[in-house]
Amino acid sequence: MSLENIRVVVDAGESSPYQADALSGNAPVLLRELAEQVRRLVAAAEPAAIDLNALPLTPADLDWLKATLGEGEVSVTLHSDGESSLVETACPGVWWVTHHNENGHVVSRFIEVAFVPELVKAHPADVKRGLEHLESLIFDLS
Amino acid sequence: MQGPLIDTLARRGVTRRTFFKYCATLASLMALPPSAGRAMAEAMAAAPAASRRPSVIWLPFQECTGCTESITRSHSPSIEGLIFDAVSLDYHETLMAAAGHQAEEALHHAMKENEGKYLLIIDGSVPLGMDGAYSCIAGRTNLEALKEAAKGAAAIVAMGSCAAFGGIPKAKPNPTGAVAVSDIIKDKPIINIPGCPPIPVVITGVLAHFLTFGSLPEMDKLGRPKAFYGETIHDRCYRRPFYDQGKFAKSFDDEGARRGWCLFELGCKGPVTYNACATVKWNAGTSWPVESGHGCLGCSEPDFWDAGGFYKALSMPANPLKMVGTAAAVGAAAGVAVSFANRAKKSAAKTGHETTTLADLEK
Amino acid sequence: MSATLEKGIRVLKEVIDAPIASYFNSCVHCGLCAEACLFYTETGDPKYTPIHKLEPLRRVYEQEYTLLGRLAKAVGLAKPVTDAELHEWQELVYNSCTLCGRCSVVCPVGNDIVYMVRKLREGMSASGNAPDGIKGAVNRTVTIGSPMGVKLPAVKAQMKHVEDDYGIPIPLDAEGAEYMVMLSSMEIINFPEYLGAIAKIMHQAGKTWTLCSTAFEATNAGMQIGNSDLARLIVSRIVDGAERLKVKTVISPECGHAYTALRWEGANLIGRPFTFQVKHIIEVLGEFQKAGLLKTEGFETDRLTFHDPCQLARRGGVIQQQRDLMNQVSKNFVEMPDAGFINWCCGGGGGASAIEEGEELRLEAFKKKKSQLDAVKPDRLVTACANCRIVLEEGLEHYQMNIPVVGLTEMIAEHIPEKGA
Amino acid sequence: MNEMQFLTWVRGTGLNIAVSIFLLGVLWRLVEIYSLGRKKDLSAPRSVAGASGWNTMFRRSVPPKGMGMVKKSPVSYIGGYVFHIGLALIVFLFAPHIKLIESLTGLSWPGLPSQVIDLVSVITIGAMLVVLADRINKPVKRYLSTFEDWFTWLVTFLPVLTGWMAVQHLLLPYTTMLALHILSVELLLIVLPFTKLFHAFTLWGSRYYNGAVNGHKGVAV
Repeated sequence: MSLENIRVVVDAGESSPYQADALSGNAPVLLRELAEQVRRLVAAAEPAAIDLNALPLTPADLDWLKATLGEGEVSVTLHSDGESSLVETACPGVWWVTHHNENGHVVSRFIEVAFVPELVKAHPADVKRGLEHLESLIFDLS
Repeated sequence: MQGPLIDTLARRGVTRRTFFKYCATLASLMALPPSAGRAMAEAMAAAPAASRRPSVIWLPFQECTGCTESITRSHSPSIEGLIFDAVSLDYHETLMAAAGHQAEEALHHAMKENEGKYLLIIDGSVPLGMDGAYSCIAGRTNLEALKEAAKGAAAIVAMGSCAAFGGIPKAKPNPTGAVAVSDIIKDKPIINIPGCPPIPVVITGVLAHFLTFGSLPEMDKLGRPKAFYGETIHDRCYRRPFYDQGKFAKSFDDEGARRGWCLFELGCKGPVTYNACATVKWNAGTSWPVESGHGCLGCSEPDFWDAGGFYKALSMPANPLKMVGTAAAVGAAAGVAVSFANRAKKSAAKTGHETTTLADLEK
Repeated sequence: MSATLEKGIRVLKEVIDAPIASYFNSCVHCGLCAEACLFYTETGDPKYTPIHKLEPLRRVYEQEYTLLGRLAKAVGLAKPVTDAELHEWQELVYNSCTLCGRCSVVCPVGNDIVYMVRKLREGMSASGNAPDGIKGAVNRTVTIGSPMGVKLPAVKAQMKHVEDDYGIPIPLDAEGAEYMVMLSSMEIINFPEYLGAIAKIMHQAGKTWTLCSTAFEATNAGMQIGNSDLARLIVSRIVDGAERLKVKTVISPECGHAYTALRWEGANLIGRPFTFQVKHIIEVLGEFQKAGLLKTEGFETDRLTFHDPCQLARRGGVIQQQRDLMNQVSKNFVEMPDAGFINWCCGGGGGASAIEEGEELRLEAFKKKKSQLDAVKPDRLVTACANCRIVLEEGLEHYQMNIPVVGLTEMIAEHIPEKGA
Repeated sequence: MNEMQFLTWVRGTGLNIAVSIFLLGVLWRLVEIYSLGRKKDLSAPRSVAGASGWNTMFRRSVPPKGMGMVKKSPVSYIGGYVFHIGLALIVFLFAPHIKLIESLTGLSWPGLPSQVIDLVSVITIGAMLVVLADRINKPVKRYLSTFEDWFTWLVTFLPVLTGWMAVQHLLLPYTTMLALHILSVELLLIVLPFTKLFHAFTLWGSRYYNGAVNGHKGVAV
């Protein structure tokens, strides 16, 4: 018997006994919370976020929330130690943020309330470094 | 979000965004509000130049270096290790280049320079047997070293189950007389990060918290950070529904095991083990013991080695019931003895019977 | 003048057996037996809870026959049973217990409580704590021959009356007769129709029968007081008589406890099986009925109901026969609620009717029977126990209920066609 | 002693002591009780179908027919049934309990889903509280009650309560609650042979005797 004969992966169907299609009823409340955060964003330009992993939400809750918030115009993908996606919802200013690690596992999930998520913006220091790089490119041309 | 740490990271190819993302995830794992992620990122990034970074002294006692392995061999050493770039790791035998007197000198220098401010990390238990002779460094027992180092520490991190609870060295019959750090040091804040080894992100999380807020995170009764040790493996286990349905693997290669049923009957200690394995997992979220088909050993709990055997279900007797046979025999013998006494008493009563006459009805 | 506490305890030690031990260990104090006891249901006083009536017996059992109890007794932790306590318990063990056995039927753990009361009475009587009324009855039975002081001449006078009235000879001491008929003194004094009824029935059935000059009294006050020695003395007269006359069957009269004493306790009292059978008159009538030997004519048309004597039905296993007999001679027989196996006692069984000071309680308990009767409103009440009959009559009179009580045997006999018809 | 040591102690030494005392007590008491024997009944038996000790052992598990007993004491009957059946379900059909029984006896059978056991536990706890209230309220029960009655109620109640609380993560950490649960069961085991709880064993003998004595007369009790 070779090593390959030993099954190490359990049957996916059997091993997902969670009731993925069951709503906990916790999701709709979040919409009110979001509305409050968006109001503050408009009034005081104060960004906020909701940590979805910290809340008792089922996969079905997340699906419901995502579908309800819809998809907006902007979608940002960050390639940094695993992919991160920052997708604007149909409500501008509300972003659906998912962080994956290098192996593609979701490590954290947030709903961010911001004009542009902080993570998307380039940092002045980085921009400065970019400028240096640009200048070196020009220097190479001459 | 600027500072020497970011530059160091940048030189290693870790971008600012990666760091930010890491901190956000760390905060989420620690059940801190999302804003804490940014706070942690900024605090760490703003850490001053090497000479003025918070000093960390890591003392290894009776240990196996597994805890160091855990953190240094984690999936992205640059990230998990970055925490150590935010601090000045002034003494760590395994990692430091210095040796012998030079190392000792570094240790004493750091302790003197940063008195009252440094963070002391201990891995391994402290042997008290034979006056502590079981484990000595530079001719001094671990006990002496611990007491000396603890004196000037701002806080102590007991890393791994040995430092936190005595761990495997303390397992019966505990030949070295091993004890936990908290058994010796009573006057300093101590945080326990048990596990054999502990989950890397727990270590970095605690360090990040200390750096960011200058304090240790909220702890449970056993001095463990609540964020990671707040719930049992069992309660967060993806196999929990099988437990509730009464579906159990009966052996490691039966149909139940292949279907991923609950491992309770195979001795899983998940129900009494507080740790974050089921949510954080190991090896970059690849898997964890139960997902790999083996029950939880309960390694982050005190005395897990002596908790009745890894392959015995929690509801089973921890030890063979040795007295039972004797007790049954004694019980039966007692019963028989009483029955003889009873028979004697009854027949005496019968023998003493005087036939009642009418007169005998009156007093 | 020699009854002592020590004697009582010694007798209790003698009679405590595995069933009693098992029963006391099984009791969970659920109190359900109270609901089955008419002395509790009619008074609402929890002291009448059947299992509570056995408290002294329980303590003797624990202190004498359990290791822990013995230890407790040895170190002085156990409360010993005292004479004063037994005296206090007299009311519970005699006045308020008719040995009806309802409690034994309901106990969920299966305790035969009446079995234990019977045993406790051994100790009560041996310690001199039996009620005077029953003592008197025992005294008369032993010295005169019957609890009511009836002697053979009185019986002979009765026989003469019956012979005159019915023209049927009453055999006395007829050796080899199939049946030896017993009487209860109440029948001799209060219900003389019984003997005539027997004569008519036997005559029609063509059976040989006899009375016995040395054993005509069936009742056994020795059993009621709970003294096996005296009960044996009394029952031995019957055994001797039956064996002397070589009869096949002894017929216990319309009396509940006489049946129990003779049918179930007799052989155990004398320590060997009987050489003859014992049957209650109702059983015999039932057999005659089945065999076609009991021919009657006409029917009672008024509303009749039947009171089951406890010792005959629940404690004796004779339940269907009396109903078949009722239906043979009655058109309008109705059952009371809780009839048959679960019937409520008249309130005077087990010797209770002989206790003068228990009368008030007895009448209080009679309210149960009253409510049963009120539910069916009969014109007459039929029964098959002379003691029940007396107690019922007293109760009915007290509550001013105009319901005559009749014996089943005499009622049957009234429907037997006159000789030659 | 920390929580894990406490748990390991109750699973090991504690269990050893408790099961030993239980077995010792049961054997001793059974021999002590039944060795007293009884006299042979010399009267001629009347044989009637259904009238025997064996019949009564089972028949007495339901209320007597036609006596209206359930109506007279509904709490005793309904509460009693609910908590006895509940206890039986919990003890014999909860998977971890089956595992314990298997490890002690080698016998095993399928269990019920833990949610069902959870529901049964809540119902059992409720029934036991109602039964307790009945003991306090009902004059007869209160009159008969001694320290032992209250004590054995508590000793029976604690395992159910602590077991349920452990599963529900109430009040104390699971490890501690589980240890307390096992400890309470051990207390129950130790106390059982020496209190009225021993009826669990003797009621079979009592019913047998009652059924046999009356069955001899042809009366099915």
